[in-house]
Amino acid sequence: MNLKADVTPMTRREMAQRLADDVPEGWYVNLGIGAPLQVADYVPAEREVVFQSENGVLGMGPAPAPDKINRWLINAGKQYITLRAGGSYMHHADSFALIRGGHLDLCVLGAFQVAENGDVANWSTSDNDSAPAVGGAMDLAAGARRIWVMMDHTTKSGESRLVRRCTYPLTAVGVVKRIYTNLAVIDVDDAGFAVRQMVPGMTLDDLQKVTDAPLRIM
Amino acid sequence: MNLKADVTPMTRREMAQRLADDVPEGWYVNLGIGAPLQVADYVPAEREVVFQSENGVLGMGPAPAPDKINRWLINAGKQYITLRAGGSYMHHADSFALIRGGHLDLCVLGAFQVAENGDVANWSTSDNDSAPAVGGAMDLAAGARRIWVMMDHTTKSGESRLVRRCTYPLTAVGVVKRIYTNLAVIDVDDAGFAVRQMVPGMTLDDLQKVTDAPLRIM
Amino acid sequence: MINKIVQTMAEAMAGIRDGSVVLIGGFGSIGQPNVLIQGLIEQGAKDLTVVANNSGVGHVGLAALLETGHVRKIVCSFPRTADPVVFEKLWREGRIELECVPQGTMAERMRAAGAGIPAFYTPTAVGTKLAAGKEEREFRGRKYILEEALYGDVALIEAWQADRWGNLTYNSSARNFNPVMAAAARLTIVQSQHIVELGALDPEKVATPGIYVNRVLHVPYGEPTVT
Amino acid sequence: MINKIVQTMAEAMAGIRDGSVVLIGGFGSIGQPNVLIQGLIEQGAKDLTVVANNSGVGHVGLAALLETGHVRKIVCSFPRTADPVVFEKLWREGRIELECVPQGTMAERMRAAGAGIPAFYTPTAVGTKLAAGKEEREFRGRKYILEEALYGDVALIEAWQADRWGNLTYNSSARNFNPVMAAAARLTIVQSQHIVELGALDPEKVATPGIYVNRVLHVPYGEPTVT
Repeated sequence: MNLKADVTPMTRREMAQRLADDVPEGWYVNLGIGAPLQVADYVPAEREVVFQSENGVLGMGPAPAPDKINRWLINAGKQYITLRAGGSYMHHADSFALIRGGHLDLCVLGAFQVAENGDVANWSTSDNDSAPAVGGAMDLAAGARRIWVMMDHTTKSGESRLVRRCTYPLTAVGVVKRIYTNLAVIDVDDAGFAVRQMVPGMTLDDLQKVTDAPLRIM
Repeated sequence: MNLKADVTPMTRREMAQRLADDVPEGWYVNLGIGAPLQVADYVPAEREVVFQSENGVLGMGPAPAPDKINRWLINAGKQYITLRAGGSYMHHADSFALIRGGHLDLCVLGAFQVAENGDVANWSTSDNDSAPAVGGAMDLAAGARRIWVMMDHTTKSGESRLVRRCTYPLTAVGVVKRIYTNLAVIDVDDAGFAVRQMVPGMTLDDLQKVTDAPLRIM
Repeated sequence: MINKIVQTMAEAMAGIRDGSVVLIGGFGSIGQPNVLIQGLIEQGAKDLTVVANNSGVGHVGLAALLETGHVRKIVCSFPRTADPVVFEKLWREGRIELECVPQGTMAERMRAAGAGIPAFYTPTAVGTKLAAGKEEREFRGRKYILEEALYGDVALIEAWQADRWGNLTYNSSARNFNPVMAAAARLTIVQSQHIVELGALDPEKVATPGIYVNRVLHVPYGEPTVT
Repeated sequence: MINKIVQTMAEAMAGIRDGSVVLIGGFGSIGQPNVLIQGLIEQGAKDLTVVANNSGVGHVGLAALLETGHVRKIVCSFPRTADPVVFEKLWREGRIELECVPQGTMAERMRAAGAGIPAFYTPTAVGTKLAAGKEEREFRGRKYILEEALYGDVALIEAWQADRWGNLTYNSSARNFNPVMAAAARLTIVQSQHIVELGALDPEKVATPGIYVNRVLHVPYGEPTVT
């Protein structure tokens, strides 16, 4: 990805922080395994957002101090976590009933590709690669009220992750509402990709050069 | 119903006791509203049978002493009950998942009619009578591993309740395995009604005279 | 701060519209949110479809809602109770519509609504007149019928304890339909006997997590008097 | 007296047959009944189909069951874990069959099995390759696919507390698939950290009622060491 010298892409942590700014108090949120989990670090404690982990934890809190670990309490990324006051446990069928039933205000997913029609591919980069492993991604993508994707704008080799149509196996069809990349915040609506915000120094033309699908300003 | 002078039909309580004799320790049992509920009184405390009530009570105990009533604890017949040690509560969807899922060893139903093919009619005596009210009868009849019916052998006017085909609206199709009447204990198998036991003094001919469908001795 | 506790009945009932599908918890009178039902009568929404296991006892609670003419249709498993005078009268006069649903099917249809399942197959009612017009299908050699999810616009719930996030516990068999309905409705309104501090409820024991609850009104009414 | 507590692993594993569908609780290693899995290896049933969320970590527990050649097929949502060496090797060598199922669909298919629901419609996986060959149907303008119940012959469960009726509680997120699987199998075998007196468990807090449990073995193994 060749960018002008005065444009600095956001780091993962900056992306997480930028996304966290858009999460209002009172939302119920599932954060995908990996980078999206960092979003929780940027929601201040006084802004109450309830984080869910699909392995049956509602009201997930931050990582415990090393001497306070409950070894039976992990998140979907299999990291030790804490439970906030007001949190509760449920079994897997109840947890995914909650997810599938449209009760989460938001799920933040990582992704390989998002298409201008809202399709998302985030679980497999090939049809024949290795053992397919989907986890809870398809349930979350189909079930939450809003899907926001957090991902780099391009692959390491510079290919756009915002595409006209996904080439990787789909996770869900037409569900993504917004994308937070290291270069921009982009809504997905009936007309395709609409840019809400870009990193300082970036122009729409610059952004279009590293994006396969057409962009417009909101 | 005209019976020989030396034949005494069983009372409701005797029927309940007779049925209770056949319930082994360890069974999970739902007792239908009304007369079947009396079965619980004849299972001795040392023979542990777990009674379920479809309003979310597993491990129902006997009626409480008047000064020990928990006013939030009732059975499906809306009588105050107790919970035995080892009992637990669940919500209605879980309760009927338990029922529908084939986890009850036995459900004892009252009935208007049982047919020789195992059909049972126990919820309505006409198609146009008053507001239809089925409650949990259809779920229990379709869900429990065994359905036993406890009912008088004939109506008050002497019509047989054991019939070739039910004339009342059905509760479930082909589910009844055994019938405890005030005159006999009768199995329902692929060949129809098979008499296991009759009250003292009763012969198969006598019983056949008050029974529409053909009977045979086991 | 998330605070679902409301101070007035008017706040609790705000926005309920004519024609709503209202899920009402309880089995008989146990777990039935009678104070909220009274609030709904006063709020005035009309032409309601009510989903409840029974059709009301005497002239209070659900019976009062029917008697005051707010209900067009009731979906229930057992409209006959000990004293169903109001429903019976309306029904005989043709002033209320009844959909009689087997109790477990009713519970499962609402569980499906809350769980994002639009329809499922069930063995209950196969071969009976309550299966009339329903799709029948065989799986593993047994017959089942198709039932669709039953969604609520509003649920009225009675709880034992609630915190400001809307986490709930129930008392004994008063649990019944309440957790199922809380999850099946878009707007879930709770009357709770007790309000407790956030963190006071055992996380292993919460029967309805707050995600299914929108508003909680403190109603310490004491013991139910009829079953 | 009902007493589901067994004293030996041999009693716990009695009767498990070759070709069984074995549901194994846990999410990663948390809530995974590793001691029962070791017992199953020793019991020797072969040609098993295992249903579990993951495919085992390192060389213990589920990974050991795979490595010792007892498993023909695994149904799971996420065969890749931190250290899935055993599964990956078997998979590459074509020595194990994999059915990859979305996690929520897997949970709901087992919930359906326990609940007497032979099949249901779900929005998960619509339009993806995991929907290939599945019936698609529209309800209220949205597309869904049909999924069938997933029944177990045996379930291996890890619990925190158990009583002689088989009532269970779990510890925190170790609950996960365990209650769902306990209800979905014909023969449910539990390893429990603690055995308590009948009546010691709060009836509002029992997460798996004993009706879903056949045998309980006391296994006070302490803390799980890997996640």
